[in-house]
Amino acid sequence: MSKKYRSLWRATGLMLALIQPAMAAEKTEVLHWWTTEAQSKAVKVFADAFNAAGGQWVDNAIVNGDVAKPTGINRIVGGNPPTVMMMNAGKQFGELADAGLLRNLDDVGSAENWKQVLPADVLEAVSRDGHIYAVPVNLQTPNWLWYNKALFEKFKVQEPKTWEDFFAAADTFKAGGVIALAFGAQPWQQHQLFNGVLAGAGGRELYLSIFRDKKPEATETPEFKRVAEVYAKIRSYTDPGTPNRSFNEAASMVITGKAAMHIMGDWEKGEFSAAGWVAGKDYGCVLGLGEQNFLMDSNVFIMPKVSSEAASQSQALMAKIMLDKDVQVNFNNLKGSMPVRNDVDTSGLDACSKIGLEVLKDPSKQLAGPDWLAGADMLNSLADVVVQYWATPSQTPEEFAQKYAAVLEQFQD
Amino acid sequence: MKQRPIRWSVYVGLMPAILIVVFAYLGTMIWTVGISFTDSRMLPAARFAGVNQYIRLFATDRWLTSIQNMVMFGVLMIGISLVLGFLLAVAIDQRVRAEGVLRTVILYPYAMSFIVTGLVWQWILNPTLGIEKTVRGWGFESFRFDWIVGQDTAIYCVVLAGVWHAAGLVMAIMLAGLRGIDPDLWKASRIDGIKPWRFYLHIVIPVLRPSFISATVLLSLGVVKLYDLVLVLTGGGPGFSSDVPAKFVMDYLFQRQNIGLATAAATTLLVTVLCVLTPWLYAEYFRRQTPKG
Amino acid sequence: MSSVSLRNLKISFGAVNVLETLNLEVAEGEFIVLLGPSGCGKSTLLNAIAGLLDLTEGQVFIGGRNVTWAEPSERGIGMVFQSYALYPRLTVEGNLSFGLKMSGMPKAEIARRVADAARILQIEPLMKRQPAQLSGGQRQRVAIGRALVRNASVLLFDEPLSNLDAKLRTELRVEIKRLHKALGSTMIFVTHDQVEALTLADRIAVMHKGVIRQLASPKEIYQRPVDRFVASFVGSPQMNFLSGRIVRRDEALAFRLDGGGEIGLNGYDFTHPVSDGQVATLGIRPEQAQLQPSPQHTESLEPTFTIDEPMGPDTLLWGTLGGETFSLRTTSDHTPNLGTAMPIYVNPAQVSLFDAAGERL
Amino acid sequence: MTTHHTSEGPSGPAPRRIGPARLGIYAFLLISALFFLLPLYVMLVTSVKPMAEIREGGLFALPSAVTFEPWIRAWSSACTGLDCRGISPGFWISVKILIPSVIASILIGAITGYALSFWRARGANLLFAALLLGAFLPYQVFIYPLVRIYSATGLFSTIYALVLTHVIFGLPVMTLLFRNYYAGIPIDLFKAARVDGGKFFSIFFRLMLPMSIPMLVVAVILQVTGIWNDFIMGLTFGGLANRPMTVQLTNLVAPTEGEIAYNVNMAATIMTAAVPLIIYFISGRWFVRGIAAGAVKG
Repeated sequence: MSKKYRSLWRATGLMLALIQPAMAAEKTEVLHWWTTEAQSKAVKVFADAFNAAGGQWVDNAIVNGDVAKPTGINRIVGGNPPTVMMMNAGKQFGELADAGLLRNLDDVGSAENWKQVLPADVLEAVSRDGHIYAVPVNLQTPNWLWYNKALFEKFKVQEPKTWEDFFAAADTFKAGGVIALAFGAQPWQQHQLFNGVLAGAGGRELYLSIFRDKKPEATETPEFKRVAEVYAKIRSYTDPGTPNRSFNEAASMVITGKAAMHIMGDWEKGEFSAAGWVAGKDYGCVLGLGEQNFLMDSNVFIMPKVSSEAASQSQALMAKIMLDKDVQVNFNNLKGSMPVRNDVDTSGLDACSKIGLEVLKDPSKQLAGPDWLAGADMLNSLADVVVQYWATPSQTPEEFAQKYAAVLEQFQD
Repeated sequence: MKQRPIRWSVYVGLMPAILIVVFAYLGTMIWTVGISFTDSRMLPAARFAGVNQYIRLFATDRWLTSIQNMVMFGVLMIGISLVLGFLLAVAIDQRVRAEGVLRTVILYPYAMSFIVTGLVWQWILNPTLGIEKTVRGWGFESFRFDWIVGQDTAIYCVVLAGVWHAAGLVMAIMLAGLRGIDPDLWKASRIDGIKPWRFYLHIVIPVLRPSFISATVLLSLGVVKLYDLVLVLTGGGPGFSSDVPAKFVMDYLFQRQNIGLATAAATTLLVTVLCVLTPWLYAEYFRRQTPKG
Repeated sequence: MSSVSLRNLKISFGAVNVLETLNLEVAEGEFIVLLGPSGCGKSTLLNAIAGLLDLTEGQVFIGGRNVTWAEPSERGIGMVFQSYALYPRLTVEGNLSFGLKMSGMPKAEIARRVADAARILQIEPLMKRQPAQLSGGQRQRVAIGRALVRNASVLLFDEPLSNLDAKLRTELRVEIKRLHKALGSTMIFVTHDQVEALTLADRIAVMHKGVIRQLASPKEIYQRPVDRFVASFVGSPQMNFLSGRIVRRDEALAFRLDGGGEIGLNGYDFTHPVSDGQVATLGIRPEQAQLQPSPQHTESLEPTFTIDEPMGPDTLLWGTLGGETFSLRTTSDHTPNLGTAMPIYVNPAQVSLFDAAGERL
Repeated sequence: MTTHHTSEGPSGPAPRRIGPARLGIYAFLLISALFFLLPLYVMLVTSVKPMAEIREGGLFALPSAVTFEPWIRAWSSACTGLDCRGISPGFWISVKILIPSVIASILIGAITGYALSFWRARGANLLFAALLLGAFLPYQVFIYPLVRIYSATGLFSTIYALVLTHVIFGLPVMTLLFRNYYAGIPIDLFKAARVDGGKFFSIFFRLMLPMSIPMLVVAVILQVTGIWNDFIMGLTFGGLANRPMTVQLTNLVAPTEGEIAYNVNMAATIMTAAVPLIIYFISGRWFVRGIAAGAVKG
């Protein structure tokens, strides 16, 4: 009989070996997708401060947010969560909170007096049913126009403030054989650009009636038509190599002087810094062509529910550290974004951040980012329409408006 | 009377397969189909939503485009690969010099992953880097070969890369088939004075029917699963003009966090494949099956 | 030496019944041949005895032990296959010892048994060779050897000779007969070759469509087949069948051929009562008729022969009788006139008569 | 399906003197060969050019100054995000995934094929049908639930998850391969082994497996190339820690900052293709047989 068992073992032993789970370390694992040089230097600020305060930071950086996010979510749902995980503010983590998978941070919030020190919109964006579920760590806007100062001087072009200025400048560059606008036609970049146009050329009211109120009829307005036309017109100022180009590739076109301008979020500064560029000297920045709105976006960290008391305490500590005044300044300086606290020393910020901060002081220029107002599903469906519009020069603004409205129609609550 | 003993060891041997079928295939399949009838978004939820996801799915341009692309890719890639592969096999079968080298050269792409295939063709087809740039560098300034950035043409780039990858396999299968043809048939045809092209058309192709079927089955397996190639070659773009169903599902599952819609799409694929497959599998493996001693 | 007893055996594959309620008792040391055309169920029956097939119903006893659900290796049997089924990549020695090793037998005992079998089968010089290096006859010897080393009390043969050429087949046939005499073990031998069956068997079981049609000694099978199937299956060339009727003639029975002619049936051993005018078939084996009359060969018929086939010791004559094919085997040297009708003579006690359903009368 | 040759060599009509038809055939073959070779040429040539030369001349020009520096960088120092260890970690991860996956999937496939071929088990046909379907169905049906199962069991992003996944999705073809192979083995051999006292596992390991060497070679080729070339499983289940080489390659070539180093990228691409290419070149005809055997036809 022993023979029988031996052969049985031979067959099943392998299966058993496969099922052995890998050992997971009981430390404070932080899952995020900040992996470029600038970003990881910024993350290190958090890590150092956390370790100095007695925590043990275990870095789990995943290159691509599209991979990292589902990985983390699956682990949370599967009951094997990271201790702390990066997220976008807004609706995205709502479903996790609703499912009772996230830790309520009200206790840390009230102890640290977040109500006073954080902008109301930001607090709103990290809350769900009046409870705080995420730690916002910065403020940024995706609708900066960055430009190569040397080229602007060479062609004697003035800094544009409106879309009309922009097109005039773009014509000059085009005529001079320089690519006017560096662009990467990846869906997220296309959608981000479009939303910038929506807020800048369409105006605050149109923007809110679409993302906040989800009104299909907003697409029938002349403002929307203008947005559609501006967006379509931008196409003619880009080069044929746009498909699938990443944002850093586009940034490098500005740096090398192949292209004059690039519309992108604050994180573009990381690329410029890496190339040794200085804000205001090598490159210039214009916030929100048109109405100069600040489309508030924020990176946040969520704390999944954990069973051990020690881990729970680490989470509280992490929340506290991330919003520490000094940490905020140091972190955002490196990250290229703005501190989310309104009571920190801003003297160390660069020229562009100062512009942003100035704009932020005016509540009428503050505009919640799309992520804060609408769910990912709706935004992605809109992005599909926008992407198709960009890729189909034969599509008229009217046709586009109809498709856009049809998506909004689907998401009436 | 003694009971008929159960041969446990047989079931122990089959246990991995049984577990895999029950849990990894059937279980997951049922789960996927089930979730497609809910309004799950980021998380699977048990809120029944009827066929809403399917209604939305078939109202989604991107899904319809991806289905259309899959069909187009399938027909073109299989068609061209079969024709090219067959012609290559016939040409090689004419006692050409350096046959071994030619065979090797034609087949090696099949050993490459779709990732490698996609990357290298992406470089070659990139207008600012590859063929277009090179030809312009030769002085033909107006030369255009920018299919990969064209809304209507990007899918042909996927077909091109697909044919490059698969034609060699068809050639190998066909060549084996040609070499298996009774040499007496050739002699008979020459005595009968049949022209070679007629002989190929009327005798060889019908004889090679099984080879054509095998090649078609093998290639069509790749069509439904087409994902990697599109991902690296065009990223589904420009826009979503070269999207395919597998990529659609993956995007909605992971990036878009719309599990309900993604599972509805996966279920649609599943049902389509089953409809095509079940009759064939039945005919192929079970109808003619006789009991074994 | 064990007896083998099959009781109410039934085997079906799905809806198809391969064996129908079959009973067979094989005595200790007996040589039984299962004979029948392909598809008659004889191999299925052998596999069932070996335990290689699951029974649908019924029981199998070997040596008085109920082995219905025992593993093949626990039944005390050895088996020889048509395709030899030698394990490739093992030497002859390896093939012979494979099963013994698997059962964990001590090495010395294995060596002794292998040596014995090799000696009996005269394959000692081949022990280090691989199956691929052996001739067909040598392979089959090794296959038999593999059955022998098991010291099995029952040996099963599944058409062991049909892959061999005619000369080897005869040689090995004799060898198996000698083996049976020497070992005295019970042997069950499946074949479709009637010569093997007639020469080897103590008893033959003629099978057809999953049923044993006749179980008897070779002599009885040949001379008194129980039905037309057995009569036609055994014997080469086939028995001549002539259709006609039983008639009463001068207070005795006679057989009147439809195609003309009549013979008296005096001396025929009827198994059933018959009636006047009953439709029947007359069976005459080619060697049961002769060209000259004798004291027993009294009844005559008049076929017309058209072809002669000299076969060495005897000659086959082919022709027709009343429109039906008729053949005759003769040792006579003088060739009859071909193409004209001529008388032949039969012994009524030797012929067979079958009723309309094919059963022996 | 097989590549057996008649010993008489090419069976086509005998060549006539070099006529137009003959020239046409050679021209067709030559152009086709160029088409198939083009990508390999581009990769090889570009991978040994300095960047300056690529900027100038595009992809197709022959290098004027050959440099192996891109190869060295691609292997050991090219950056994926912050990680500047080249593609070599991906290579070793692929190897780590490959070896147990190939062994386990072939072994389990062979046992299953053997059981289905020789042993009449209840429900075997059903099992076989389910396996066949499994070979054809799109992975997208299975992937998400599997992600959840792996997450819940802590297997997610471990080597084990990938090995298990390759076993799961390799099983149908492996089973079919071995089932068909064993169907060609005389059933008498199996019967003889049973009379000789063989049990399920002892017959498999002591008789069938040693007899399966030709099929094992085919299966190894099929699985090594298939698993090495896998992308979607590695991407979905490998997580950060266990990205196979294909996934790492896509990350590596995704431009991070500044100019795209095409020479490094192409060197990395060649390295990723190297394992299946080497298998192809050394196994030759077996490779075709292996791939064709995967065609789910016996």
